[in-house]
Amino acid sequence: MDGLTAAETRDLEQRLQKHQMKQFLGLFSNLVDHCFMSCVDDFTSKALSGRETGCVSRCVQKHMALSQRLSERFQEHNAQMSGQAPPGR
Amino acid sequence: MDGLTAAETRDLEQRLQKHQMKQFLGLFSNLVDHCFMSCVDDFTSKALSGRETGCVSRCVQKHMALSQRLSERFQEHNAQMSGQAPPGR
Amino acid sequence: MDGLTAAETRDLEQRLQKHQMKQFLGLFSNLVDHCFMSCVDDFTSKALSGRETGCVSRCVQKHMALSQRLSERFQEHNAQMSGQAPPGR
Amino acid sequence: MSFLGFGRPQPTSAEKIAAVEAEMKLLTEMHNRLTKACAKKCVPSDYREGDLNKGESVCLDRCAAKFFDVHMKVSELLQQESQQRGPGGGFGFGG
Amino acid sequence: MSFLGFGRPQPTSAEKIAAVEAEMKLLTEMHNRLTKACAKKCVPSDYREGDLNKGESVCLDRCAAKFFDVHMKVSELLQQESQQRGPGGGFGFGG
Amino acid sequence: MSFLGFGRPQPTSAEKIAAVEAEMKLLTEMHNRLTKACAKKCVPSDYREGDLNKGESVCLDRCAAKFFDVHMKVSELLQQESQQRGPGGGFGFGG
Repeated sequence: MDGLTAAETRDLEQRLQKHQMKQFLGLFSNLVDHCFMSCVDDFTSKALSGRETGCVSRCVQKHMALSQRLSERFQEHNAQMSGQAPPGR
Repeated sequence: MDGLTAAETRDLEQRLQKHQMKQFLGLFSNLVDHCFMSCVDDFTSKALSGRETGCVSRCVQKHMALSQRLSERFQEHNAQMSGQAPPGR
Repeated sequence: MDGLTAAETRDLEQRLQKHQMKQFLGLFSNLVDHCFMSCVDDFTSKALSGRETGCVSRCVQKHMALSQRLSERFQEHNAQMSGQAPPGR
Repeated sequence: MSFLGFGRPQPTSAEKIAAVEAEMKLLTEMHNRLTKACAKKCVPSDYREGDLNKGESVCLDRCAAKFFDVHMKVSELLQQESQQRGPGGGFGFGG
Repeated sequence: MSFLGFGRPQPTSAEKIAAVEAEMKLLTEMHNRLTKACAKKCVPSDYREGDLNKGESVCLDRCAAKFFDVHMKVSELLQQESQQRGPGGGFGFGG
Repeated sequence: MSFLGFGRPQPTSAEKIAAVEAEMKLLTEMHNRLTKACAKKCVPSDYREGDLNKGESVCLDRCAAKFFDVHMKVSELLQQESQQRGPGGGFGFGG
């Protein structure tokens, strides 16, 4: 960014990094909760069944793909928006 | 408030303003999410249908009225509470 | 903790206390919301019915027991984990 | 901060500001939860009309009253419980 | 901060940093809400397959487009409403 | 901060405090999520009785064990995936 000193740029980078870390942890937690709620339903045993383990794997795999695809749409949308007037903020 | 210097009052006002901004953005996000989940169900097209658009309008309108009404009840409740001993805090 | 001055230790304690307060308020709010949504369904009157009041009491009681039990499992898990390599962080 | 240190009879300005801010946060948070709960209880999510009808309005008023009562009730129950079990027992995060 | 105080033509560095941070938070928050909403709308939660199939992919694209439209629409409606009612009326926390 | 700059062998006090605080937050957050998930899975919400019965207690224990396993499993899967795709690919907020 223009007009920031080296120290300010470092400060900004650290804040964004901290923000990304938090964001990643939040997505991780949401994924665990969602895949747990969707896949685990058998409480006759303490260990995950084969079916549950497989479901969790597919759940994670599908959410990675989904997240990737929606990120692309989101970026296209933002690129389009920044060419126009900012949307109602 | 009593006993605050001008600078402190300004600081307080800025904090409350920042808080209100955050609060407004949070309500806005919740409203978008709720009206989207309630009204949009047809993914055979990219554009909102007339039915969906109408539903979103009515959803927003109803939530404004609802929020207004509950704010009145909430304020009455708080006024009543501050006349008594504080409720179990 | 090792190597902290008295002032730093006090600072840490204050932060943890603030964190615990926030945590307690969050659990309290969740409990109110959950027991309200689970127990209150009759809007023909302004006052809680006997059935609703009883349900709220049992809801709170059960969640205290549940929270206690899961805390024990959680602590056992953490104790076990800290004996091993840290789990994928 | 208190120069002669006479037992700190007054909160400092910073403490007053923090208290006002905390109060504000508690109130808005409760207001948001009230709105969410009573919208779910009283307003169907098909949005066939944009105005609150009479039935919905009355339901919202009663819902608010009951929400405040449950708030109070849960608060009392937790206080009783914590007196019986003592600190560290029961509800909360067993650190 | 501006030494000669000529009407503050430029934001300070601290303000620029705060603005970038706030923008970043708004964007990630919206991204998370989009993902949550469209996963619910388009992907069944039984996870019988790990890949996105064609139908799900198309649904996600359309869902994203509609989510952005609803965002814009709600934003416009709130602006209209606030102009009609004036500040203090309607939506929001009535202090 | 380290005066002679010998490769910073020790974290500073501020870093230690931040680390303890972050650890505490992670743990309480996980505890809250565990409680929410297992309450939903094991305890019916009609509250006909206030005590945990035997079936519910056993269910909670097993639910906790499975929750920790899913946590670990998802963590492993994300690590594998990020090694395959490299940084920037896949999961997460694409800037």
